Amino acid sequence: MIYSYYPGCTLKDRAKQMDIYARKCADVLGIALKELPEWQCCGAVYPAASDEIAPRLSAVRALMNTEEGKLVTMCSACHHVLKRTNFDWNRDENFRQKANNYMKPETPYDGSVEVIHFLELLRDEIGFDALKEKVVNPLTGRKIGAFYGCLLLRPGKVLAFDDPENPSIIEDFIRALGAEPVRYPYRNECCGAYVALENKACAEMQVERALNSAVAAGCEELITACPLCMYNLVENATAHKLPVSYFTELLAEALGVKEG
Amino acid sequence: MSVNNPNWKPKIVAFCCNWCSYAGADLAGSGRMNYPADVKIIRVPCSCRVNPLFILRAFERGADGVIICGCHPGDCHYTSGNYYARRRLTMLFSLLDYLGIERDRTRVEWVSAAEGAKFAKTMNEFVETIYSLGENRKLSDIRCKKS
Amino acid sequence: MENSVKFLTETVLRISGVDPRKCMKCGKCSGTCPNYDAMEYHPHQFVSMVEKGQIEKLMNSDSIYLCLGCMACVERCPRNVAPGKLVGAVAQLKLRQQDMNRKGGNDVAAFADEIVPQQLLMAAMRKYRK
Amino acid sequence: MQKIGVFVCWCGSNIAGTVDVEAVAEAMKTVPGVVFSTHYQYMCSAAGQKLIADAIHEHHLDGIVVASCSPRMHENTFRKTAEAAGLNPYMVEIANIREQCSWIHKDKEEGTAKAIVLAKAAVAKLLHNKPLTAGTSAVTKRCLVIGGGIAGIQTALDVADAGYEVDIVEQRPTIGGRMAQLDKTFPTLDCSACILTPKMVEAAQNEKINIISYAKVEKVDGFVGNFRATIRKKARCVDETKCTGCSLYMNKCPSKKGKDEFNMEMNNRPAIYIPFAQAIPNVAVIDPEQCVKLKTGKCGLCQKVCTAGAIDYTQQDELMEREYGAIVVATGFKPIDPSPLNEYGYAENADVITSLELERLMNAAGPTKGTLLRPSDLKHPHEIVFIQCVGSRCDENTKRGKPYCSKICCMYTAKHAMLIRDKYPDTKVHVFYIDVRTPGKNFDEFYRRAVEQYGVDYIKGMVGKVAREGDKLMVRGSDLISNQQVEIAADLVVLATAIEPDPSARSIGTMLTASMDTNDFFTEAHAKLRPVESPTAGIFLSGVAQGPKDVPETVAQASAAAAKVIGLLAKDHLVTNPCVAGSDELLCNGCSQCEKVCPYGAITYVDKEVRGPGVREVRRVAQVNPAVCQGCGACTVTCPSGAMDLKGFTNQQIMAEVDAICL
Repeated sequence: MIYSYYPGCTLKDRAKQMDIYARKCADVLGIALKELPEWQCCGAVYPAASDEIAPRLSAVRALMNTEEGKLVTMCSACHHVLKRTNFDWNRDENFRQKANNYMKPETPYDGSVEVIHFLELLRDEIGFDALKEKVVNPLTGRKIGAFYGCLLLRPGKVLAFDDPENPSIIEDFIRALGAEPVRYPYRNECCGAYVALENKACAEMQVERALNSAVAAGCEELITACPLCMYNLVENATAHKLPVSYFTELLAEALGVKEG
Repeated sequence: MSVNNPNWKPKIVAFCCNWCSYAGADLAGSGRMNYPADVKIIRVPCSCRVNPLFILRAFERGADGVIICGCHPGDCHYTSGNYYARRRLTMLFSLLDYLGIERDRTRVEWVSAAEGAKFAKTMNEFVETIYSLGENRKLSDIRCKKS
Repeated sequence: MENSVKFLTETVLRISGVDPRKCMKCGKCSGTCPNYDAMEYHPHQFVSMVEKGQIEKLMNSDSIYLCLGCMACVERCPRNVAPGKLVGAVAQLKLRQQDMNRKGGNDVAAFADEIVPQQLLMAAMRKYRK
Repeated sequence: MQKIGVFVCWCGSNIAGTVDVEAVAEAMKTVPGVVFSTHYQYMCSAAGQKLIADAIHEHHLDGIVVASCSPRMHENTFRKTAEAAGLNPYMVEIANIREQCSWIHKDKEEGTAKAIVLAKAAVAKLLHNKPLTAGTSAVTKRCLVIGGGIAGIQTALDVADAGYEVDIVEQRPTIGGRMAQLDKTFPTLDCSACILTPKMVEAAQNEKINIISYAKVEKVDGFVGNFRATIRKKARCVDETKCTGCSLYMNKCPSKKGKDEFNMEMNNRPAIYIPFAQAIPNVAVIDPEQCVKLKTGKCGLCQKVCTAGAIDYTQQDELMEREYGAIVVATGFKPIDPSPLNEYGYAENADVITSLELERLMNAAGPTKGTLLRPSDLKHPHEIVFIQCVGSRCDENTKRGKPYCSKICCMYTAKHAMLIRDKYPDTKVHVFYIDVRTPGKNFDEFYRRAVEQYGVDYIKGMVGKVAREGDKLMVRGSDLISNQQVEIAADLVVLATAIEPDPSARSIGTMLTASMDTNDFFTEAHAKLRPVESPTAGIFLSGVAQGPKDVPETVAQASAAAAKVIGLLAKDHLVTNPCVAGSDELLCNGCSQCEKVCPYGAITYVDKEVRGPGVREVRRVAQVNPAVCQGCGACTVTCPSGAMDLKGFTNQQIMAEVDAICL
């Protein structure tokens, strides 16, 4: 299977591992991730105002350049921005018109691309049962908490990724790799990264709550799909500290392709 | 969209079943939910009482749009009347389409007795659609037109 | 740029797509807001103050920069009001005023170090300046 | 040429405010056929009706058009007026110029023009009206009550009291419904069982009442006065006539994994059980999902200990057909499942419970024998948080719950809080609320007692997150009055979940062709004036099936429904609707299409000698049974030869209306 792939800015640098491991795993799973040519940053935040057209244009370009029908994202934020922009494109005539006027594309984007997160690909296209079969190095005995954060889940109706109040996709993923998923109440709350630069204390407070919740429930390590969560959970941890890794790293470990 | 007459007001006939949609229209009224006066309602016991001939007659006599409202599927007071209506009208609409009457000039909508707001919304939308389509000239018997 | 109460209120309502009249004043948004204590005005106050046209007060408060953008209030609001979208819209309106950047490009760039992820810098660029 | 009179009603300012009634009356004078036209302030008043009667006499009218409110309001009034004045009641047409004109338009000119068109359409139709005579049909003097909760029981008792037979069909093995699960009732704090069980016994002992438990209505045919219902009585594998309710089997049954539905599934029960001590009928039932004998063929212990020989593993479902004159829907409610609103953590914390679960935890017959212990570790909770409006009052687009107020939650939460503070004074009780709604006799006083006398801490605001931390539940919410976000370390969290109609209601509504609203509550014939009747004749509404209610309201409505049933059953004959189909034998080609579409089987074909101009031969022609026809008109449209028509809504009449509207 060939999928178009949108790595996003951070996966080329600070979150390199997430990208590297994803590619290795894709090889094992028989998936071709075809990186979009000349992609640009997705914009990092979905604009707060519906009349902001320009901040969504690079996302539209990514969608327009997708040839495979499905565009795979790895980073929570890219997933969020691309999916919401795609949603807008198919529902907001005004946005579509203005974007087209601005970009003047030869053939305007027809709205047909489906944006999926790599986790959705694992769940819906490969299936966690099939994934389990491919595990050569089961992570038996490890108690792992999923940190969903906010961007992956909300707004639930637009992203349609999982139940925003009671998600299970990452837990099912952890279980497929042979480890024990640990559910804890703050797994779907915000890590506070967006204010980390402006107000470190606020970010620290969110991280403290999340880690406290995870530790109390018995998590020994956390995984995430978001470079912001990763940064924040590690850099702004105060009282509690837990090892945090990207979900692709865990996957690579279980599939036996982490090293080399 | 040739609206020659600037004072043109559309003529819209709404067939409403007695049990759901007519009651829904009453509810829209008691809730003071506005919709244009161009809509005139004819009460029928059930949407299945709407003979395709009534609709043809309406267009012949100069109607610009015809809407048929009935109980939601499964909720028909007479158990199955709305299913008959749905089947018959689907056939009729494709015939009308063939005759050159735009598909949007006819509509079927399910409105329950509790859905006053839906009734008003439906009528507002429908009238707007008819305005955008303009005056209907197909089928209409010119002898019937007031000059 | 025009600054009348009417203009500001209408703009916020338009660009946020929020209808504050749907609010039933239950306080769910403020009960769920993870950054409540840091904010001068809380999510439910954004809703009622926008409805009353007190946009300038909100624009001049640091609360608009303290919203985490996590959408917990948007997801959990029982009335589909989406208070978080109002916070974002007021912040956006502030940026559109002349010389109202929270931080300049160089200020944001100064945050760059070996660890801060690019997307956070990018987000800051978007959130703090025009 | 007919002589038609037109009567335009002002309805005070309701019509006259946006319709120039005088102009309408004036315009109607020029319409062919109209010989008299006038307007009056309140046409439905005694004086207005007299005005109509006088005009009928004076102008020898043979038909009248009343331009007024909806025919759903006053068509009958004016038909009676006409009849009293010697006119056939079906020579009356109503032009709806209130609900469908004056109330929806603001512009007077536009309203007036439309009113004239509507009145003209009514005249056009009336010109084709024919006098109709209503027939009669017999009434089966028996009533079916669907649902055996307090609503169904009360209706049955009242109907039986008037001397009519009543069947109660209850889907569970016992009657009693939700009220049987309650511990105490507000605002008097009566013990719920103490006031309910005597009613249950009374129903069981009343010889006019037949309780058909563990059963469901599968099919209903017919019409008011003449319904025929098929009832499936599920196999309980216990002979009701033999079982003594001894419960000897209880300890013998090896299967212990059945969930105790009566205790909200908080504990297990054996495969053979009686739901609760006061169950009626006091007869055991075997759960086929859990019974070892039924699943594997090996066991039979209960049969061995049963001295009455009541156990019969081979029992089959039984289908019974019964005839009824009236049907009462008393299907009740259930609390919604709050799991999707998982910020409250119901799905993953045993100590987050619903209010109905709390009722069972506080009840002496409940899983903890009435001692308030929290489910996870059976410890006494010392700090309890109640959360109101869970899944109520939600915008429909959020998909987070119901758009309506569930009405009973404010009061039962005050009750719970008060009872807990009374019994366990060392327990702190907090209530997060949006509004406290107490419109009922002694309700607000009751709530104030909870606050002032029992010190219940009411916090205005909602909860955003419930998170387990160790053995505490951290409840974070807003306190809007003190403008703070608060966090409470609770031992138990109780959710006042919204109530919704019992899941069986939807299929019953479809079966009865009784209309329902978008929330699956049954719709009443008129929201103010006919609140216990369905628009479908012969169907009556009792209890929460119609909308959220507390016990006293339910009982009041149940008795009201009974009064309506009695009024119906007291009649020997009902006047039938004369607006039925009829076939023109000369035109009928004998194709049988109409017979196939008739939902009532009202059309039969007979070989008959047909006589007409130049015709005299035996033909196969359609015949409509006017007592069975309900007048939907499906046959009229399906008839290829145009032989079938519907009285009161003939092709000619409707065409005339179309013409009048379009021209």
